[in-house]
Amino acid sequence: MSISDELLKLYRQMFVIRRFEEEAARAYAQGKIGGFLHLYIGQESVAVGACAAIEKDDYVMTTYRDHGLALARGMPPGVAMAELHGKDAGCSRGLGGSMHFFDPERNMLGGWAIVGGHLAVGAGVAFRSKYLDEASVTLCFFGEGATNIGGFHEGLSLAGLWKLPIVFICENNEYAMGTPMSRTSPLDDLSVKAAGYGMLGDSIDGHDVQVVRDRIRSAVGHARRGDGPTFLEVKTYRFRGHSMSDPGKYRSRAELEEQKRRDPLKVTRLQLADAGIDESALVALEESAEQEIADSVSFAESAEPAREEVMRASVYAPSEQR
Amino acid sequence: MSISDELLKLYRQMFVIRRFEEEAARAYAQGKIGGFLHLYIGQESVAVGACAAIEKDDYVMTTYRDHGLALARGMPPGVAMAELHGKDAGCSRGLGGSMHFFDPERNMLGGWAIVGGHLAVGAGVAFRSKYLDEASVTLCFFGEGATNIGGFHEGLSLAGLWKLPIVFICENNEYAMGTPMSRTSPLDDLSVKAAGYGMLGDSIDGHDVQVVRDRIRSAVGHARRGDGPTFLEVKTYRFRGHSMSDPGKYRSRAELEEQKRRDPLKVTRLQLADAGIDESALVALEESAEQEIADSVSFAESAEPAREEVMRASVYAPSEQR
Amino acid sequence: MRTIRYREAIREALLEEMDRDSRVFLMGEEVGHYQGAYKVSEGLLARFGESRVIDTPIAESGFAGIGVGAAMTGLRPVIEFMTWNFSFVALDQIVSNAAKVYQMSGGKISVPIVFRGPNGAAKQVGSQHSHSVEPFYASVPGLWVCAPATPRDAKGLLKTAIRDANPVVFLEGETLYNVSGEVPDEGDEELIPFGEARTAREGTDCTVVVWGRPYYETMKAVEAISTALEIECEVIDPRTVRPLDTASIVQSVKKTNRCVVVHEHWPMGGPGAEIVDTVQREAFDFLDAPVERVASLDIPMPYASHLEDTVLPTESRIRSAIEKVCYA
Amino acid sequence: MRTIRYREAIREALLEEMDRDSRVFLMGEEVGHYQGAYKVSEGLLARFGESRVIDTPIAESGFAGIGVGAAMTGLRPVIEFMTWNFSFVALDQIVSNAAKVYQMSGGKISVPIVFRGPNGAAKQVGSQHSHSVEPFYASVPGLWVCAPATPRDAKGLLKTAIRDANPVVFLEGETLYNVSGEVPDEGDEELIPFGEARTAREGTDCTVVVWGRPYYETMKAVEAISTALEIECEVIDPRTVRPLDTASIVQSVKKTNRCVVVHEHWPMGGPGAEIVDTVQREAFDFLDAPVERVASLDIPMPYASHLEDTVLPTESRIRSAIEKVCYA
Ligand SMILES: Cc1ncc(C[n+]2csc(CCOP(=O)(O)OP(=O)(O)O)c2C)c(N)n1
Ligand SMILES: Cc1ncc(C[n+]2csc(CCOP(=O)(O)OP(=O)(O)O)c2C)c(N)n1
Ligand SMILES: [Mg+2]
Ligand SMILES: [Mg+2]
Repeated sequence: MSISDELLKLYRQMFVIRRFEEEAARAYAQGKIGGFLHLYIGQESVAVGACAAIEKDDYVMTTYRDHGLALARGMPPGVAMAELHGKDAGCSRGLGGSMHFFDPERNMLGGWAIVGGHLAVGAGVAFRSKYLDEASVTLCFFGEGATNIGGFHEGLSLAGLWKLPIVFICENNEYAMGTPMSRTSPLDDLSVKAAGYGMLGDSIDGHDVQVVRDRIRSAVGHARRGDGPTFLEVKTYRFRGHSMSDPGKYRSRAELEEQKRRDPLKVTRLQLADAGIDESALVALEESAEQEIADSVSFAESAEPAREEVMRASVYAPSEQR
Repeated sequence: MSISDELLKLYRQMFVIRRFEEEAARAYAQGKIGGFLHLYIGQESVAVGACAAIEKDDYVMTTYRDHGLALARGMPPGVAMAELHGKDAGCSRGLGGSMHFFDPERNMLGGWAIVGGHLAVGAGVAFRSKYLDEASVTLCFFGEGATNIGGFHEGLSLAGLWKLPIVFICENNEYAMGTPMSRTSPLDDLSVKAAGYGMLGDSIDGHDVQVVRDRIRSAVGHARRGDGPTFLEVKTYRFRGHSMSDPGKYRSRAELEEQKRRDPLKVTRLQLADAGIDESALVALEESAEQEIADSVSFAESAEPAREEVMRASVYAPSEQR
Repeated sequence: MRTIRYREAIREALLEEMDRDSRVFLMGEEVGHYQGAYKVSEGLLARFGESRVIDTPIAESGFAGIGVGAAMTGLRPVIEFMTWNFSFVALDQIVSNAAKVYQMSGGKISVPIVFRGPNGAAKQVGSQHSHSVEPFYASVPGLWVCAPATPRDAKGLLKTAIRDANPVVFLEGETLYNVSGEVPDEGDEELIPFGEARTAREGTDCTVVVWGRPYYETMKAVEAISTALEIECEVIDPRTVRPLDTASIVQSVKKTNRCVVVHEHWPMGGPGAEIVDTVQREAFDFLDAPVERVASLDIPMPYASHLEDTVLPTESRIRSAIEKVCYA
Repeated sequence: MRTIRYREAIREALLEEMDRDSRVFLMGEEVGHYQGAYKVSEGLLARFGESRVIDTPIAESGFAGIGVGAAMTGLRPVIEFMTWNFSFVALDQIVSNAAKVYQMSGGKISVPIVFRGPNGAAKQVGSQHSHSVEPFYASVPGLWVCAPATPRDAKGLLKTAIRDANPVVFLEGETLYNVSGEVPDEGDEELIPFGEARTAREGTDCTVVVWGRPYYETMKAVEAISTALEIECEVIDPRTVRPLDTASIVQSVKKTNRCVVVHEHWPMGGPGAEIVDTVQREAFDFLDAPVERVASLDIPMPYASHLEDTVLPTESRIRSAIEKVCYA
């Protein structure tokens, strides 16, 4: 694939996520989606860049802000949208909802809603790779708000000690709900924490999908070679509220506008134009993506609701022959 | 007080702790003490040096290995020994036992048996000092084995963020039960962790009580001035098993003998001799300490057993007039 | 009497107690600048300042522990969990530390602390965010557990909780925050004692015990059944599940000879089963039918709205249970 | 049949299952080089090596989480808590993660994991180290909870637990480890299914339900009462408290018309109260007396030996309860 072909592909993925999230927001406003809805708008470059850096056998997992990662990993938008609509065709059969996207076929292992709760789980997935002597690497995403909690510490401690093949990707979008990082950490650069776990640490700008991809690729290589985990702070920003119920009063419109100038979609679109891709090609790509999202909405709306039998059968897994 | 007078006092305290622990071990072997018994033998310089660095209004708290700190803080040996014997005259009225020494009159706040569980509690005590604008500082002790657990991380994170007046004293005695630190941490120097919490960190040799006292004094000054906490690794060694049930097979006799050459009591006794204190004075001091310990044993043995009414009345505290 | 929302009742209790006693402070995620994730602490930061209304990082075990240390040394912390689901990462602080210090210090150090926040399901927030935590905390001696259903009880119990010398687990409810109800007028201070049930409705045919959110489903069910079948239920809300006012419950059952217990926590154990145990033991000769329980189904909470409705204790399940014990 | 200790029964189950399935590994504090804090895993490191018998730092939530991740992706972890008291810092991993993944992934990802270690009081280890955790974990759908009293049950249930596709909370006991009992001969593999009670003693006068450590006090009490008063108790050990074999218990009560439930966990709620709830509901017309319970006193465990004995369920308290329901 040529460089601009690959970049086009990444751009399309980011565009699909952006439009998916916008349609999800609309459906939420119409009451077709319930519960919490945490949008990934503004952060698309992180999941897309990360997924471009890994292989099919590698694993990914993240927080409740999980639509972008699932889509970047290849989940069909219809399946994702159906989950938000509480439908049986959803990736978690309508039982999980927005915060719990799972897609084991694509090694997308959730969708976790307890801050810090999945970091050790991610380390466990990486532990398995090591146990079975497989080459797969795990990417574990979380927000900067998770860096003060015990789960973060224990996940990183064990991964660092045992040199597990995992990359901890801290998406620093500057806020944890309404709280800016200046009020939750004495640090400016979170990657300083890595040394305390005997692992590599780095802090990068996340607005350029190629920068993200390249830096994560090298961290993945490090892990795959058995050299241990990396703690990577990726500086990003969310354009919407924490969830749909958050009006975002804690930041100024000026701040938001300023940030939007670095919108990762804009950044990449400009790079594509600079690389000689012409506007009509971009528009065509965007239109096909629009169509895909529109189809996902109709699919979700017309799908069958989540089923009570499935719910009842999903408390305990059947055990294999003893 | 002259320098050697003070050192004599510290030596006597260390000697009292050593002999207390030896008598406790004997009583345990005789079945007069039950439960877990974690001895402080070998680490006396840490608690004694630390308590020499603080004031009456300052607070101390530690793990289940708490006899040394309680005695260094001034708890009468008889009260401590009575607790081990499950007597009503014990510091926790026979309800707490070896692992839960409390002495609020001397600002000795336990005695905690969940690894990492008291670090945030210590931060809370320091929080109170700040809240009330009091000058008191908290010393919070724990083992090197506690540095991987979530409670450590959260306690240090909040203390660092809010610049609470506390000194975290990590007594690195090389083992957590039977596990040497080389198998639980990729680090050699734990003080590296401090930077991740935006606090001062240091690592010192703990066998010389004066070194301990002086370093902690400066950390306490830092905290008292409002400049925030320090994470201090104090390198020490325990001469006995983790608890009475541990035969200590995980280390060689040679290692133990080597370590005993740096026995803090020996180190200080030599310093006293060098400072011109003559042997007879030291022997006299040791004899008086022996007597104190012997008295503590008789006191404990003849004291009244812990009382059922006290036990029943210690589930809920009576509430003040509403 | 005035009518206010549950949210405001909690806020008033906090405000009054913080006004009354400078040792009381509020600490938790988003309690200050954000005014509370559910706007419970609206205005408190402006009134009391950052030293007493304290936003924390996401570190429940850390700030719960800070509360314990502060309480041991004389302050009176109110620790907010954004929801009680997040208390699980801090459970050790509550169960092993807060509940134990008084005992393990031989009664020398008390821990006057309140842990509070919304309990139970909200609406479609999924299995990790929908726990009813009574079975976890009510089993622990050393803790008190309050679960008020009405604004008046919420206010009066929270004031009592803040003045109590022991750790209190205070269970509110996201869907309760918007409920309106009467509370005493300003200046009429009311402290509701722990361990005193409230008789929400008098009746002669069946005792229904309920607390927290399903109180409202229950009230609907008993009115419907009164109209339809002339069965008159006596509804008893214990308000605190530890201590539990077993005397009032037993007394009522001795009158009605029938009993249904309704709760949102899962069926296995908890205060729900405890009440049944007490009733069958202390009113054995008075029971005309086995005691029935209506609980959430024994299933992790699903996301889809219609399935969530199936799992929660519904008006129709409550009604069926009452009919069953009344052989109606 | 051979006679071995409970400790060895656990060890044999681990060894056989690790031999059988290379996906099974053991992880926890001091399980390897130290051979287990209570010597349960003696020899396993030598046999299986460091890749399968894994010593951890003190980080229960971390290694419980590692287990969850490994189980989600096909391994079969056995996670040892040095004691169940230390599971409280990992409770969120067990309750919010292990118990939820299968459900929240829509049944796509199962979590075949065993969490095991000693439960309950040991001897004079104080209030932070003496928890009986059944009320915490048995309330949670998505978990199984085993609490074997005998070596045979311990071995057979642990083997079943390791092969089960779901998270299992496996409660052993420090004071049980030295208990001896019969187990099948080598080569006679026995898997004991979950949810099937064992009738430890047949009798016609009173059903006594008990699991875990107080099983032994109970057996002493029922023998004594048989000799002294010719009251013949039927002792039912459910062995697993989730799932709970209510059918066997109810069937027995229908025969004896009386029931006493004995457990070490605190009185409020838990499987103890749940069993009473079931019995009064399903055997209502058969009961000649209220169901009685014998539990630990509602008090944090004190250190002093004579007080600890007062708090735990004693033979004499069990005997009194049986006499009470038999009006003897
Ligand atoms: C243990 C825990 N505490 C609190 C919450 C509530 N909560 C959900 S998201 C969130 C903020 C997280 O911020 P951050 O980690 O920066 O991630 P972001 O939402 O910015 O992606 C909080 C406090 C939770 N889910 N889990
Ligand atoms: C959370 C928790 N896990 C496990 C234990 C059991 N335990 C008690 S002490 C100990 C070792 C602690 O070692 P370290 O922190 O180095 O302190 P030391 O005993 O050497 O003073 C362990 C594993 C515990 N008390 N708490
Ligand atoms: Mg963030
Ligand atoms: Mg140590």
